[in-house]
Amino acid sequence: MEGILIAVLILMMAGALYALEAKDLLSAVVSYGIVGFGLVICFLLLQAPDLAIVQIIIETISLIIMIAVILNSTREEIASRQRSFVVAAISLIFALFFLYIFNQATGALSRFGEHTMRMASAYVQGAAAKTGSANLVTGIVFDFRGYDTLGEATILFTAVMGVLTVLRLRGRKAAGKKEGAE
Amino acid sequence: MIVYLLCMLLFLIGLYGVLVKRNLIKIIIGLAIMEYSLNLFLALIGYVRGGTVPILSQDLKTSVFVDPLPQALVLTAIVIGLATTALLLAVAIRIYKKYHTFDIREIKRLKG
Amino acid sequence: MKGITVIVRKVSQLLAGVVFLYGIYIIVHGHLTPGGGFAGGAVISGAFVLVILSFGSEIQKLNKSETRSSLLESTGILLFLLIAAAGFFLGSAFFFNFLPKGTVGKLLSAGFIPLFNIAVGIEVAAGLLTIFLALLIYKDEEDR
Amino acid sequence: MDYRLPLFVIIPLGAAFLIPLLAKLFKRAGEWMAVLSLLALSGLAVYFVFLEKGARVYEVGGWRPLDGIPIGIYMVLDGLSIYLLLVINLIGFLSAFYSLSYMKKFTAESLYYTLFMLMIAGMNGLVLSGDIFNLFVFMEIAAIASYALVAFGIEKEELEASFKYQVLGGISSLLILLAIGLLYWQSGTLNLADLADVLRTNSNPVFSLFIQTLLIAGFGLKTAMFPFHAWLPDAHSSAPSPISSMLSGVLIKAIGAYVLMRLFFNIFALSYDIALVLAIIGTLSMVIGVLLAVGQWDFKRLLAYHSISQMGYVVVGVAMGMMILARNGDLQVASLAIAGGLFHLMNHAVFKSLLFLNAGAVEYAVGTRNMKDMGGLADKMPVTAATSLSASMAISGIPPFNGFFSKLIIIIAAVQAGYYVLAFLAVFTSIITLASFLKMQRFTFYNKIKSSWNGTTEVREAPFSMLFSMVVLAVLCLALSLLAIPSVRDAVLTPAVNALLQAGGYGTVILGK
Repeated sequence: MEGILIAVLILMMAGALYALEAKDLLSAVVSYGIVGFGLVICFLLLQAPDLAIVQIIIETISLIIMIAVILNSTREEIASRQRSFVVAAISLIFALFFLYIFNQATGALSRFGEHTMRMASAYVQGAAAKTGSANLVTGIVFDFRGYDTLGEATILFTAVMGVLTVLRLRGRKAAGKKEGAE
Repeated sequence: MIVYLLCMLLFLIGLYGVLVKRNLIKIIIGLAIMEYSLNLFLALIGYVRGGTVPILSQDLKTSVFVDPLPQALVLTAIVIGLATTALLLAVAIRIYKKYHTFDIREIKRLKG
Repeated sequence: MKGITVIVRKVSQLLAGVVFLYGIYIIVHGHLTPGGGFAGGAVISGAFVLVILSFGSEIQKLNKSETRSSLLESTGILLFLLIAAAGFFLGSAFFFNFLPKGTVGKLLSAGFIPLFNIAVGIEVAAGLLTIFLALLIYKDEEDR
Repeated sequence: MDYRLPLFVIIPLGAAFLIPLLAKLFKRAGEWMAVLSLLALSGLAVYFVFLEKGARVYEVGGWRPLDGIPIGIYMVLDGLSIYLLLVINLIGFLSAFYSLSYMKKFTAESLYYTLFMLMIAGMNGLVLSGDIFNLFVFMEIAAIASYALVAFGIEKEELEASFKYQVLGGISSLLILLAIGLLYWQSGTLNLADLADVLRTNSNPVFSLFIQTLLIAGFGLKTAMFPFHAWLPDAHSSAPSPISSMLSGVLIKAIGAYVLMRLFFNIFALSYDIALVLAIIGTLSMVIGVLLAVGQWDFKRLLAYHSISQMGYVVVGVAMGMMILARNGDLQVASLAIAGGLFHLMNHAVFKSLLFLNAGAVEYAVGTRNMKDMGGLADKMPVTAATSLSASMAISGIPPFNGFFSKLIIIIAAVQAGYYVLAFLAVFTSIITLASFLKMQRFTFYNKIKSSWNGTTEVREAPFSMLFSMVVLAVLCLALSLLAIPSVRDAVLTPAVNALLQAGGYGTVILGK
C-alpha cells in the first residue's frame, strides 16, 4: 500500500511541477487538477472516503471556476525574462535543508502507520453511543468538534461575501467625491 | 518516513511556485498545492496500519480504525483552502480587468 | 462555451437531475455513510453548475442571480447557528446534542447531526453556486 | 462553567448572518445591527472585566473530559483573553459607529457590515479558544474577512494590496497549519492545556525548535514583525479608514501577538533562546519601522509603518519578561516588563485607531492622503485637529498621555533587568516617532492652507458619528493613563499579566488538576 502511495505522490509532484512551469495557463490548470485528483486516490488509500468524496467534488468545481476565470481573461503565460539557474539552485538547497531539518525533528515521532491516539481514543471507543452517529467522522465533525464546523461554514460564508464584495460593479458611489477619493 | 518527506517536498514545490513565479494564476496554484500537501500530511498522520474506515456497521470484523480526528480536521482544511482560492481568484480577475495582464512585474505594488 | 448541441444540453440537464438526487442522498445519509453536508452540498451545487453550463452563451441572462443564491446561503448558515445555539438557549451547553440519539445505523438517529447536515448542505450548495455565478458572469464597469 | 461565554461568538455571528437577509427589507438594517451588537458585546466585555473575576472554562457541547483527557472543544476566559476581548469589542464598536457616516461614500454597505461582524466574530472566537485547531479556524475567519475588507474600495491600489496580503497571509496560515499537524502528530491532542501537559513531559529539543520556528514565522507574518512586515503598509493604508483602524489597532494584536504570547508562555516550556529571538525581532521592528516611517508622505502609510514600530514595543516588553522568567530572574521585574508590553498593546490600539480615524476624516474632507497637499486644516476641522494632536502626543510618549506611561514602564523594566541597549533603543525610537508626528501635525493641520485643493469652502468638519468616535478615543488616550495607578491597574491589567506570569498555571486552571 505504501508503494502505491509513493507512486501517486510522485505523480502529484510531477503534476505540480508541470502546473507551475507550463507555458499555457489552461494546461497549467489541468495539470493542477492531476494534483487534486491524485490527492483523492491518496485519501482512498488512507481509509478516508469522506475526504475523498469532498475532495473530488471540490476539486472539480474549483477546476471549473479556474477554467472559467482563464477563459474570461487570457491563457498566455507571461514570458520569463531569463531562466535563472541561481533561483533554481537556491530553491534546491533550501528544499534539501528544510527536508533535513524536518527529518531530524520528526525522527523520534511515531512512524507512518503506527499512530497512537490520545484525544481520539475517546472518540473511537463507544463514540456511537455518545453521538449516535455510525460515521465517526461525521460524529466528530458535527458533535465533538461541531464548533469547528460552525467556524468552517462561516469561513465559506465569509469567502462568498468576499467574492461578492470584490466582484461588485462599482466600489464608490459616483457622487462628486469620486475623483478625489482615488 | 519517506511518505512524509515526499509530502513535504510537495509543500516546498508549492512554496517555490508562490515565491518565484510572476504570474497571479501560478501563485494561486502554488498556494493551492501547498494546501493540498498539508491536507495529505494530516491524513497521513492519522493512518493506522491495518485500520479500517471509521464507520461502524454490523458486520465489522476488526475494531482497529484509522484516527478519525485528523480526517475531521482535513475536512475543515479543504473548505478553508477552497475559500482562500475563490477569494484570490476573484481579486486576480479584477486585477486582470484593470491591467490586462497577470504579470506582477507590470502591476505597480506587487513587485518584489 | 459555444457549439453546445441540443443533445449535449438535454443530456446534461437530465444528468443534473440525477446528480441533484444523489446530492440529497449523500446529505441525508451523512451520519451513516461517507459524506455529509459538505460533500452533498457540493454535489448539489455541481448539478446546478451542469445546468448552467449547458445553457452555453445564454449565460449572461443570469445576471444578478448570484445575489439571490447568496440569500439562500445566509439562510442555511443561520439555520446552522440556530440549531447550534438551541442547546445554549434551552439552558444546556452551546452545541449540546439535545435531540434523542436513536439507534445507531438507522436513518433517524444521531440527534441533531442530520439537521446539521441539511443546514450545511443548503449553505454549501448555495455558497459554491454563488461563487461560481459571480466569477462566471462577472463584468467590469468598463465592459458595459 | 459560565453560561455567558458563547455569547461573545453567537452575537457577532448571528448579526453577520442576519445582515444580508435584513438588508433586503430595510436599507439601514446592516449598520444598526452591527453597531447595536457591538455595543452589547462591549458591555459584556466591560462587565466581565470589572464584575466577574477569575478564569473560567466552557465546554462546548457539554463534553466532559474522559480519563483526564479533554475530548471536546474548550472556551477559556482568563485574564489575558478578557483583556483582549475588551480591546477588540470597544475599538470595534467605535470603528463601526464611525463607519455610519464614513461608509456612505461606498456601495454595498450591507456587505461591509457583514464582513465587519465576521471579523469581530473571528477575533472573539480566537481569543476565547482553548483548542489549537479551533484557534486556527477562527483566525482564518478573521483573516479572510480582513482580506475582503482591504479590497473593499475595489480600485487598483486596494486590489493589489489585498492580493499581496492574501498571498502572505495564506503562506503564514499554512505554516501554522503545518505546525498544528506536527503538534498533533507528537501529542495526539489539540487542547492547549492538554498539549502543554504532554509537551512538558516529553520534549525533543530539535522537534520543539522546529515547531517554534514555524510558529514564529507564521504568527510573525500575521503580526508584521520586521523581516515579515512587507504587506502591512500596503494593506493598512489601502483599506477604508475604519478598517485600517481595526487592522492596525486590533487585528494584528489578536491574530498575531496574542497567539504568540499564549503559545510561548502557556504551552511551550519557557526558553531563553526563543525569548531572545522574539526580543531581537521586536527590537528590529521597533527601530526599522520608525526609520521607514520618517520618509513617508502618505498620511495612512506613515501611520502603518508606525504600527510596525509600536508593535515592536509590545513584543519587546513581553519578550523581555519571558527572558527574565526563563532565567529565573527577578519576578518583580518580569511582571513589570510584561505589564509594560500589555499596557502598550491597549494604548496602541486606542491611539493608532484614533490616528487612522483622523486620517479618514481628513481624507473624507479633503479627498487626498498626500500630506504635501494639505495644510491649515486646524481652522477648518478643529475637533479632528485636537483629537489628532492628543493621539500624536500619546504615540510619541509625551506625559500625561497613555503612551508615555507604557513606554516608561518598558524602559524602567529594561534598565532594571540590565538590558541597557534595549532601553536606549526604546528611547531613541520614541524620539524619532515624535519627530515624525511633529512633521505630520505641521503639514496637515498647521501649515498655510495649500492652494492645490481649491475648494477651501468645501472642507468642513466631519459628521457627528465620526466626531463621536474620535472624541471618545481621545478621552480614552488620557483616561488610560489611570492604569498606571496601582489600584486601577489591579482590576484590568494585573489579571492579564498574571496569566502570562504564571505560565504553567494555564493548564491547572483548565484541566482542574
